[in-house]
Amino acid sequence: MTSIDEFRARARAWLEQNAKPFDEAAGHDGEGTSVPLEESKRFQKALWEAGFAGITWPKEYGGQGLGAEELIAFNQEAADFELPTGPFVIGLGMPGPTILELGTEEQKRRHLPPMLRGEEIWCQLFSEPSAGSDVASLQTTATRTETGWVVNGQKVWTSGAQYSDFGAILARTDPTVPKHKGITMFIVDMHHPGVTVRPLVVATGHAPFNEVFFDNVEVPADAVIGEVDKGWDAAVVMLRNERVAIGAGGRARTNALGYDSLLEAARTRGLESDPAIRRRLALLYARESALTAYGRVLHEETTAGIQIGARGSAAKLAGAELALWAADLAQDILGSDLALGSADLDRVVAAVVGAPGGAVAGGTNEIQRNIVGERVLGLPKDPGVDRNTPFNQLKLSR
Amino acid sequence: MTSIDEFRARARAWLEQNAKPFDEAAGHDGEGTSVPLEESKRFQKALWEAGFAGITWPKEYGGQGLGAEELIAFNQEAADFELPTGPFVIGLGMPGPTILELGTEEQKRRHLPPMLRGEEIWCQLFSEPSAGSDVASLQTTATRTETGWVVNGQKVWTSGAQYSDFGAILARTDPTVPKHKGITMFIVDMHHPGVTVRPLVVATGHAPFNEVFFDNVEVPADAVIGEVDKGWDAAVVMLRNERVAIGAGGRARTNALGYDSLLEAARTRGLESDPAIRRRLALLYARESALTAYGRVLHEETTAGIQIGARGSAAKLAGAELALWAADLAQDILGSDLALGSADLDRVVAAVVGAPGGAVAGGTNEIQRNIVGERVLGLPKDPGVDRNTPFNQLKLSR
Amino acid sequence: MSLIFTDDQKSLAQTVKRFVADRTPLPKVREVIGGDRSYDPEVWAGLAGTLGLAGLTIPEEYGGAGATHADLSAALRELGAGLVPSPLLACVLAAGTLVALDDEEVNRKLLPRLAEGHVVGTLAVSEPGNRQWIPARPATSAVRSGGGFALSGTKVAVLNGAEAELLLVQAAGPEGTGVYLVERPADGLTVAKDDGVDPTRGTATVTFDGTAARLVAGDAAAALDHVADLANLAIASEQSGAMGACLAMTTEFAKIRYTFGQPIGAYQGVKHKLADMYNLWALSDAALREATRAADEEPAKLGAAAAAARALTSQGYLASAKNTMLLHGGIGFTWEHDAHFFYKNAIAGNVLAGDADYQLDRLADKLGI
Amino acid sequence: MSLIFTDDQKSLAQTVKRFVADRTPLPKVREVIGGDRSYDPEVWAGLAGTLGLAGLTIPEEYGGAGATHADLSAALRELGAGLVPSPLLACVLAAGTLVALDDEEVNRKLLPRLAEGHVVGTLAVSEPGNRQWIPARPATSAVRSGGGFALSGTKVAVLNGAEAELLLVQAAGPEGTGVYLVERPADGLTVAKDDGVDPTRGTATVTFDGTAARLVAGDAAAALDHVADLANLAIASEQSGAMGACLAMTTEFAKIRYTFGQPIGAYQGVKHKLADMYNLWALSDAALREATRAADEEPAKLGAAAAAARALTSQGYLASAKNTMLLHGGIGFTWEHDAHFFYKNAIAGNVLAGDADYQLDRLADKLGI
Repeated sequence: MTSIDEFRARARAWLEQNAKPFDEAAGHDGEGTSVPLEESKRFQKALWEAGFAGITWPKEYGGQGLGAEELIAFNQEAADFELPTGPFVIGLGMPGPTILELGTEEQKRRHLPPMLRGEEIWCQLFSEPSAGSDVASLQTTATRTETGWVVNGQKVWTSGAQYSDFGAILARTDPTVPKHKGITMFIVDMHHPGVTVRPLVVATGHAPFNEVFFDNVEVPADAVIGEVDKGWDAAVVMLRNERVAIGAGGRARTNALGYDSLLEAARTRGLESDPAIRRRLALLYARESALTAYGRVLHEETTAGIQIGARGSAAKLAGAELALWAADLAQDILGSDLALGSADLDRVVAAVVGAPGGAVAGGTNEIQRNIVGERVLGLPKDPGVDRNTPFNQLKLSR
Repeated sequence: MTSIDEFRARARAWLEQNAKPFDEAAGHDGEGTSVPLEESKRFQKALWEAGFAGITWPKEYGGQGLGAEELIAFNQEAADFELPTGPFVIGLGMPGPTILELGTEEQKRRHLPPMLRGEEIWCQLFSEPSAGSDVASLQTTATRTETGWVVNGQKVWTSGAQYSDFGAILARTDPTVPKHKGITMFIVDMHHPGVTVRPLVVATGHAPFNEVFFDNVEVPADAVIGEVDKGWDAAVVMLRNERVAIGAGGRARTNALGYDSLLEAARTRGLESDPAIRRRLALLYARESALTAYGRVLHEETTAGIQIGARGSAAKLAGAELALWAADLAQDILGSDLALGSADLDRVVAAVVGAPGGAVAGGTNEIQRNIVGERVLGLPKDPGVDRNTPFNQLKLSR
Repeated sequence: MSLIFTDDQKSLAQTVKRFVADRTPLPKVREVIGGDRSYDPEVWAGLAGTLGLAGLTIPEEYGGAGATHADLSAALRELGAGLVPSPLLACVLAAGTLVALDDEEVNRKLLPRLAEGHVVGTLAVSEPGNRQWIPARPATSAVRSGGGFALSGTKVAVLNGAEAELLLVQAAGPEGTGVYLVERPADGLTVAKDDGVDPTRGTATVTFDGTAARLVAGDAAAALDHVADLANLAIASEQSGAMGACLAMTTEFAKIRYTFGQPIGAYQGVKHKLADMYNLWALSDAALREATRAADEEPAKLGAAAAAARALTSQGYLASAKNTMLLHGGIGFTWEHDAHFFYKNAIAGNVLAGDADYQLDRLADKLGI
Repeated sequence: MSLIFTDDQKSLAQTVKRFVADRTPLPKVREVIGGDRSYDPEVWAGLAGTLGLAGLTIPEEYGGAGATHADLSAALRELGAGLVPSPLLACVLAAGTLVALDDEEVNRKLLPRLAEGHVVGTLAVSEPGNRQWIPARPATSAVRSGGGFALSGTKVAVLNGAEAELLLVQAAGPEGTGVYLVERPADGLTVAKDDGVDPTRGTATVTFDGTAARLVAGDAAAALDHVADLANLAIASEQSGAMGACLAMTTEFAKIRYTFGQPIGAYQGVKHKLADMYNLWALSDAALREATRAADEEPAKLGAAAAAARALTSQGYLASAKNTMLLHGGIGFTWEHDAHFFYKNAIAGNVLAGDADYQLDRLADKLGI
């Protein structure tokens, strides 16, 4: 038995003892956890104690110091279980790796271990009402004080802000230079009295995100991640991780617009033998499998040291387009049940209504197409996109 | 009986005596006439003598001096017949109306009557190898001489050049000003020894167009249509007519990718009762009918004095998209017959292969979408599209 | 008749548009759909009475205005553009069914009340587990009882089923399939409002358990077939208006929303999608004009033309509403923005009174494929 | 096994690519397809012999290289990218049929000759008027005659039917459906080359009239079902390569073609279509890698994976080739430009060895829907 096989067996054994097997029959709204926060924290701590949190992170910051192969092995085994680790996904997926790459030694020692042990939850504070795809046009400001900085502004689309302890925030620190050059990334204490979190209700009627308001929120000088006015570089690191995470979906069994779910919906209505529906279900399977395989190719290339570059955007785009396509199929399968409503359909209906939101989150399809066109295919940049005008002379949304 | 009804009855009677009824069973390649040129000329002359050529054109230039209602009535009746007037469509549809609007009194008296009588055939010489959608970036030059101008350059996609007597050509007369401002439109004698016409074979294997080379072709000073360096204004008049003409198609029975043709192809293969094919045929009918109705709306609005503006581009775009969609349906109906080939399918196969060409002719779909977006919806112009740089400083295709 | 609007139609459309803007703008619609009733009775009184929409196409002999289908279509476009919750569609279909059946006695009694808008009528045809909008063989049955009939069965997706006082119910009776009239209040009638995806459309499931009913004389199959055409015309009209609203809203947004230093409408990625939305709207609206023209002057062509128009508007609206959400980015996905109401209305409208396949099958039938 | 290419596969692909560029670039292909034969025998000798492609996946015991399906796929991508006319596909399917049937005597005699590329073999299954690639019940019949069989019937879309010396023919025989071997020259055999839309693919209609044949022992149904998977792998490989070529050609053009003062690739109208073409290629190629992986190490998953890959590459290639023509504008529509050869290859490839519905039905079968 190789060390990988051994690791895998150990993970499997631990999961079988400590996690609930995945239950296909159970409802999965796909919009955050329905598990109490304390239980999530307890589980994350146990995961860490068993040696399965921060698998690829260095030991000195609480990680396990292992390789990508172990991580893949663990994730493959974990796919058969329900892990109540939702609240930690953002912190461990985005701010965590960014601090690991760009943070000071002190930041790493202070923040990474409690993140891994489930003691502190993080959120990411980038998007603003007038700065969506064009994150760099953000208007939240951080002004220097004697001891550090004071932050004012509004963020939006923030997952988990309501229970987060810290956030990684982008703020404008110099409005007189081009927009990418006057931004800084900070660690902000979400418990500061100037921070107000308000749930953001979306089209589905749920509130999976928040608006976050910053009113004279002080942050110390050592809260800068990376360098002052170099926040865009840090953001690029973080957004790269985000797009890979979003696109990697594929045949997740929790996906209400996935093959398994829609096959079931068709069977319930006796439609699985309708030739046209049957072919569309087959095509859905094919497209899902292709997306999974593409994610695996990117993963294997990363493991083999091949740069995947902007191809994470290709995966994100493909995932969003597939969801929109599957939403059309879902509608044709559900037929008038959509108009009538019924409890067993809530998940699918919410997913149909939510599909455009999924396509927009993390950058619209248009933005992803631009990224694929320019950075993967090497096409010329859009004419008229000006990277040199000082921020305070830019035209912004009215 | 109103005068319109009377006119209509007279037209019908004449057509019944002089034209062949439309024969659905006959092959229609849709790519020009299969009738000898002399017969076309004879027919056009008879049409004129009977009072049905130039229906809306002024009497002093050989027209009938009637209104749009008479023209519509005639066209409706003519739809049931095969009129061998192909070689005259361009002249009467584009250069003719342009001369009528912008030409000198002398030009009108010299050129319009022989055009109507079928004695002289015209072509349109705009596109160049490096100036397709962006016609104004054309590189053919006209240089002043003592007596007029001398033209050098190459045109492409010219229908009917091989039998044309005259052409309306755009040439650059001032390269030091922005591209739209240094162009002039001329009447050029296609029999000049410096004019070389070469057939252009396209993807279908046919040669419905030509390349035309101009090598020191002299044109007299009075051959300018409109004003010197104002040729772009004349071109806009002419292109507006072109787009309306191309988009108006709809349910033409000669259309190999039309409902009638594809229903027949499905019936031959026993596929018309396949539920999915049957629905797609129904949708084809719906889309064709909608395009016909839209063309009729534009026509009625024009008649009622309402400006249709750039909506001709919407119709052209819709027609091109419909043809591409129908080409997909045709392929699914034909199945492996496409690979095998058979004489009775040649028309449909040629139309499938030709569909992308139809979408490109007269401006790509992207150009039409820009026109609809900017001129119909009032969206801002593309960033970076520069209308002010002198032509000789512009970046052109390598 | 022409395919372009008459001055009267323009004026009617303008009047309705103003009414919608003044009395039932979208913030008001949000309040209504959060409440108990599926529409605002005062708004309905205005639409039916003041504007005369309830009786617009009812023949003059029965107290209506005897206007054309094209006239009604012009008004419905404006209501669709404003997502106005109202029982107009239900009433139009109920009145249309009665006119088509032509039971003189019933018509004399009911049509004037429908024309005035004093009573809400609706049609109950669809049944659970049957994907046909109008079942070929309804499971709902009518048996003789006293001097009339007693109905038993369940009808779904009944427009304004919770509020309608007159229900025209398709049922299998002793002499074949017929249309039966139930007047509320009635015993043995239970109504459950649907909790469907579109909150602007108040449909309900109606269950009959020995409910007293009267058989409306006339050719039920022919009348319901004609009513399917009327439903297609009416729904296509609302959808065309709603598509136009989506297009206008998104075009406006594309002019004022900046990204990367340019209004987003300057980028072809947005501009070309809007051009496609324009074409979806322009062509399906042209098909709708052709269908109302056929309804008014060439009835033999109505079936195909109405199904064609409906197939195009339903699909076009769904695509346009989806793009409205997508092109608005995150903002369009918030509850606070109106885009999702259009999207949900398009989703539900696509399967209302027959889904896309139903319309295309109907079109193919009418074309004789 | 991994989904990323091994060094050996990269090196094989590079060798084939160089061979194509040197020996059979597109101007050369134009000459070949204008001629009488459907391929250039010298090019075929190079591919089969020098490069060893004919025997690549034939087991070593029969003179082949015993390489993996992923290896063959890497080579076929390059041939697809160059639209190289060759009987390789026909030979791969013929050899695959024999290996799957496993008639020891026949294999010993024929496979080494196929492996060397000294003989061209092909599979004859499709029949006129039947939309199934492999008919469930072939109309072609085999009756006992002398020591062997006599075949009668017509097979269509036979790859390299005009040139193949060995034909493996599906026919209904005395003991059910079997695969019969016809060796040319043979009496009662007529071949008519197809005049199909794609000049790079030399198919033919083959008619048997009492043609002498030998029954190849083995489970014909199972073998042909497996060969359908091999056909899907091979065609998907060619198509993936061709899609990549379309993408590269159009991307390059978008960088150097200027309109309105900008390279057309700077406009989102072009850029976004190219991004979509990239995704069509990247995802269907990933599906293909998964399918060759299944073929090599998880045969139970091959059927679904191969049909899925084929459905995606065929549709993706058709869309990409169409966009290649559209994005090249008028230039792409000229005979002189290569775009139309890809477009025609995509059109014909989409229905080769089973059309889109056939593949999706097959996938649904394999998934147990």
